[in-house]
Amino acid sequence: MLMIKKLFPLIFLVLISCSKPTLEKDIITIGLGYEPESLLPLFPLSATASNVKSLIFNNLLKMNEDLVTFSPELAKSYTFSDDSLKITFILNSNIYWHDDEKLTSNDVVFSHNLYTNKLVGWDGLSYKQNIIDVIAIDDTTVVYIFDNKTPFMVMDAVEGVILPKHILSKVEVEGLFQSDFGHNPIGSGPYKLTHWENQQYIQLEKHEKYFNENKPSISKIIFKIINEPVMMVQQIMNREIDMASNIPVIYLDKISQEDSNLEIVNYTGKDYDFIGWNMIDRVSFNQLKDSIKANPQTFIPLVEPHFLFGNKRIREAMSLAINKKLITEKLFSGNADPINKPYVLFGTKQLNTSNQYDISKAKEILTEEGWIDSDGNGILDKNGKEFKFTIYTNSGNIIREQILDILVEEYGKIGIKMIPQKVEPNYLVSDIVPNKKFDALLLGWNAGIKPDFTPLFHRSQYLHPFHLTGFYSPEFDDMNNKLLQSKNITDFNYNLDIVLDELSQNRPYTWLYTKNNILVYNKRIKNVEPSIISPYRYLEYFEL
Amino acid sequence: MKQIINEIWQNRNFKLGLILLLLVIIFSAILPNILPGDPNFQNMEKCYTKPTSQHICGTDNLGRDIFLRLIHGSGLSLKISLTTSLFSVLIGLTIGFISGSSPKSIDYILMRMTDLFFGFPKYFLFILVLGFGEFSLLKLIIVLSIFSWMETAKMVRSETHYINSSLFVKSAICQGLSKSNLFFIHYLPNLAGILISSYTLQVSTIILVESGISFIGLGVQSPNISLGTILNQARYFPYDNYTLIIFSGLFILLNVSTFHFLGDGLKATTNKEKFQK
Amino acid sequence: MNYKKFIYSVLFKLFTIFLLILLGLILLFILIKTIPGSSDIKYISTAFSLERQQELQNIYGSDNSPILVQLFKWMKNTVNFDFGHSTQSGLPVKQIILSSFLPTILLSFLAVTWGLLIGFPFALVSATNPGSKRDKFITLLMVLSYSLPAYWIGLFFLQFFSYKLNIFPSSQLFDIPGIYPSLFSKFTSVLYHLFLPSLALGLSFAAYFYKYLKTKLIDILDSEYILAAKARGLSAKTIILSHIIPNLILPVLSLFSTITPLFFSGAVTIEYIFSIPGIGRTMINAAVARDIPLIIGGATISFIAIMLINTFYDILLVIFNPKIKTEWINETNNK
Amino acid sequence: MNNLLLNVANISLVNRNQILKSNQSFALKDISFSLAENNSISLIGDSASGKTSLIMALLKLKPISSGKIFYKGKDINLFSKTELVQYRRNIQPVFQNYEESLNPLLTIQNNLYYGFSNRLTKKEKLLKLNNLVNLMGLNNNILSKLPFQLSGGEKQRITIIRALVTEPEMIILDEPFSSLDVINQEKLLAVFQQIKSEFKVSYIFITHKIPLIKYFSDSIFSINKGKMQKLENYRAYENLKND
Repeated sequence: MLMIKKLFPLIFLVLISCSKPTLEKDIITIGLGYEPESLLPLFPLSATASNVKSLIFNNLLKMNEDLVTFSPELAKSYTFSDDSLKITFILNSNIYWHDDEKLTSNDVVFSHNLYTNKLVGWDGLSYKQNIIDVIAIDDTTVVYIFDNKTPFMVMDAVEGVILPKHILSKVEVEGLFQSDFGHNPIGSGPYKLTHWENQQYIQLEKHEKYFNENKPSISKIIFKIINEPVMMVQQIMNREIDMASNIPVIYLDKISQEDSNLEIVNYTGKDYDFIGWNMIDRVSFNQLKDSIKANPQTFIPLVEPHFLFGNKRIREAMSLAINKKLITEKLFSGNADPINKPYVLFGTKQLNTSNQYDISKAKEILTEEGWIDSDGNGILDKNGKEFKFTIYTNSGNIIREQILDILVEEYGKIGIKMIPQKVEPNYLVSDIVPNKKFDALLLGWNAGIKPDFTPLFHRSQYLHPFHLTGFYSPEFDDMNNKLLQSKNITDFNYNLDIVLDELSQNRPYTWLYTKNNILVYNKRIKNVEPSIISPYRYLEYFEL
Repeated sequence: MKQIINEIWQNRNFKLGLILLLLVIIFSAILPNILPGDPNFQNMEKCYTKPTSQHICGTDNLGRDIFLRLIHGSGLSLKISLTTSLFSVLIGLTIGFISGSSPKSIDYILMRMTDLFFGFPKYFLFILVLGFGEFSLLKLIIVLSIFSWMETAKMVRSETHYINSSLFVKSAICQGLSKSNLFFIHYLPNLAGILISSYTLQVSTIILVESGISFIGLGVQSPNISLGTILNQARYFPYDNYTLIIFSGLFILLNVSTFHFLGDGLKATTNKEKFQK
Repeated sequence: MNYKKFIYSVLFKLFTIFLLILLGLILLFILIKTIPGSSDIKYISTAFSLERQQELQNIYGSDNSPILVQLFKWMKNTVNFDFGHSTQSGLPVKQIILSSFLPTILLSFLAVTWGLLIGFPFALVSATNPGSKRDKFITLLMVLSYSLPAYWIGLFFLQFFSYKLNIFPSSQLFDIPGIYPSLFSKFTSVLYHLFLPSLALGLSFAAYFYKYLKTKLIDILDSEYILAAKARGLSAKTIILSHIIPNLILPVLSLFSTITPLFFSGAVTIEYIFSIPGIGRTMINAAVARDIPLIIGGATISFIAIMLINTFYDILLVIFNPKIKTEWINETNNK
Repeated sequence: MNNLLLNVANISLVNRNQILKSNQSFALKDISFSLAENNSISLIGDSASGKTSLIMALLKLKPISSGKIFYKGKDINLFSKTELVQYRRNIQPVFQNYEESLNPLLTIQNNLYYGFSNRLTKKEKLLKLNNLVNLMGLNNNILSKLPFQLSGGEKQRITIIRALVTEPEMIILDEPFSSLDVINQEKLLAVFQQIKSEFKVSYIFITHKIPLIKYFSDSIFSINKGKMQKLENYRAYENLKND
């Protein structure tokens, strides 16, 4: 006892004397909200993981911020053939992998073959569908051969980072996911992974043989995994980290007021949230799906509409009853914009951010459609059926959970009973959505660089889990086909507008908002320029 | 009977528990029913306010009244733990009694089963079962009770052994009482003390476990409120605002300590009774 | 003592433990089967869309064998310690789980140390002066620390010591790698980072230890050898060191065997709050990402570890206590 | 000679707790005796001589290691369940430790009530109960009391009543006079005699108070360390002890 009494202050002193880490010269520490699950580019990665991945690997070309043009990266130049069906890429000659092997056109061909291998199941496969073949002419020349002429040929060719043949060819395709390449990646990018401490840190170091003459000036980058947003705030204000991207908006005021050394930048994000309405009757859908298995085309018109949301007017009323402004202002402190149609990054970028909130009109529509509270229990009813529906969202998203809380209130005001359910995402995708067990869904999509609504709304994808709502409109399908067949960018933009208008008229979704990304960083870092593609996209140009 | 009640009444812990129980009943059973207002009502103009006369515990991240949420949440937490404990005590009684009144081989098997359940990493199995599929209160209650009956079973078993050897049971057997009569007339009344005290102690444990599971997001789901889910929100509070953490702590403290005191008091008296024999 | 019979009973004990583990594994398997879609997901990343997953399932082939065959396969894999690969990261489950055991065990070990450091002196004071004001005060204090869940204490510590006063780190197990001159400084850094979490957990252990040790101590203090020692005029320190503590070894050992499960899964909430990369945090993350192989592997490995550790405690208990040895042998013979 | 009621042939009972010791000890060893209807026997023995084990063995509450017990010529080990119940109802024990013989949480009425045959109506049961209480010289209001409110003597008499409610053919009395003064012993003896004549019961009377044996002694046995011996008269026991 006595000994412990004497020892205790000593132990305590030792503990306290561990000085807090201060920011070091030449090292940038970046807070990550989640640990990257893997850095293997072949498999679907979370946004966090692919941001880190982008520092380790390179594409052939780098997409510019306008999302249309490209600048050189691994390839120093590219040329179209005369018939516009071939693109020839000339690679830089001094590219080395992190293990000092030389990167050649064989690696490019190898990577393409991996990406298109059915066994891999790469989720960007649709990019490569137009490519017939990739041929290595010599060590630095690669030719991509295309089937059709589209505005997106370069984008299709350069999608997907280049992977090292000399390492991955030794691994069987089936075992790729389980190989340790995902945790010991060898890339050609400006930084190489040197240390990965489970759920703690990922440490990257400068790649000395990086091909670019502007070699990164910062020698070490440490990604620190901080699961709690509040901790992130605390650590960035304590100078334990230099940069953080998922700071809860409620802290932004506090940060800008209290800490003049921190800079907050606000830049456009890629994702948007929406409510998807189930437009078809579950029972009839499942019966028909089982009985007419062969061809969805034949039974789509036979499926009965949902008793509530099969009606376009009701969907309109449901949209009108949501105060999007309240959500964007309160939950995001204005760092999000209400949207009223699908969010696209490409082409027509101007958003219609008006807040179409009109609760009395919503009520009017519902009354016109025959929904009134005849038994006086506060819930609307029609033909003895109550206006009651279940909305699902994925668990683990605080904002969506809060939105559900808000919606319960708002719909309650006009006599609609909404039952919120949180389930984990894969249960949603594997059971609830394919069997149409929901009435409504609160989810978010990541707007692709190339706008394509086929998986979400086209009838050919009717049974695909991403085709959430059972939306079916022959007019839309025609417009969509026209969009995909556009020969050039102006044509594409024109058709895109028509498609967007058609969708916003039909309201299979109620589009809620698109949120801005926020990056907070210490002003000691210069040249910070976050990009819609990744906040660390230009990290190699950062300076201290 | 009077003597036993007297004895229980004289236990300080029990008396304290009773007084606290009064508070618990007021806060968790009466107030939620008489106080107007919806615990989920949001006033986005007033988020994170500190205690005022209007919101005596302040408001949370969606401008909801914390006090209203706490009394409703504490009500649900109590409902869950009261039912769960009931199930778990029933399971414990069944297993313990069968084990205590069966031949040694069955007794041995059942007791090793109990050890097995003791050995399961409870929280991981909660994660395994509750982390998937839709949430329902029933599922939560069933899972909680399946993994909390063991202590009751052990106590019931040893008490059953004690009753087995008592002469009144031997006499009753000689009088040809049927097994069910024997159980209801002789065993159950004598097990009652243990059952009640382990029930109350169980309630306090289950409140803690349930709030822990809800806290990590696997238990009660919104719009249902439990003390754990409320406390979970504290993680998003600005860190100079202690209202939520303090008040929800007080509520958990009140609920748990009430049943702890009651159970402790009951346990002490039932034990004493045994010594007197 | 009858040496042969003792060995026989130990073997019998080990055999029962083996059967129990087997039974536990079957129960676990049944639980796993209640998870929707658990048999479909093998080594295919759950980040894929369902359609892609199904395509891959068709390519790789899915498990449609009868349930008993599946059970047998699962048992076989478990015996071989093969739990498959995480569907999130592709790493072997075994590797992830074993690497996250270390922080948890360290945390729990520190917490138990705190629990004993706080619980034992309090129990001693209460047991030597039952009914005194000090006793009442300590009892009240311990009821408080029992009634406040560890995660509440943790949250409070975090808000006050980390956020407000900023004297303790709020997350991570140690500071940035590469800046440590020696292993020792890394170790102290770990201790520093685990200070608040282990104290929060330790306080709730302390209440439990206190209650248990108090009753045991009262028993010991009432015993005749203590009275005799007092009569011989031994000092309080000598009595504690030479009479009380040796007699506490057995109760403390059996106390430890009851908290073994907590060693693994009791720290879940604390790991969750303080972002400690332990087994609990790993399991929660796995649940969020629906990483079924990881969850199953985590639960199974912990279960087996708990059973083995408890057996170890049992054998220790027997070595320290001849009385239990006879009971054991009796038990064996009566079978 | 009356019909043979109980015939005990060479029963032994091994002490379970000491199974480890290589030399097995017997709680009972090779005990034989028989009892005819409306007859009584006395067993003399010190405490821990195996008396309680014998009672347990007779009632089949403890399994015997060897030997057989015949009831009306039938081996009790071969009894069906209902036969066993009937057998036990016919042989009622009155334990020495009357404090523990009553369920402390039930009223006296409930302690006694459940022993009656199911064929009786509730009214009949209560009537019989009252008669028995009066027979034992107790007040009727005792029925609504709890065991702890009763004096020792009252409790003892209640246990005797309980033995009578099943209308047994035989009662095993284990030290029935242990806590009574001489006057009450006389009274109780009278009651036993009355019961014997009224209900036609046999007694197995276990005691170490030798002077009382004469009242119950169609034959006398001594029991010591699990072994049994037939005595000519009770004086023989004195001699035995002095040996």
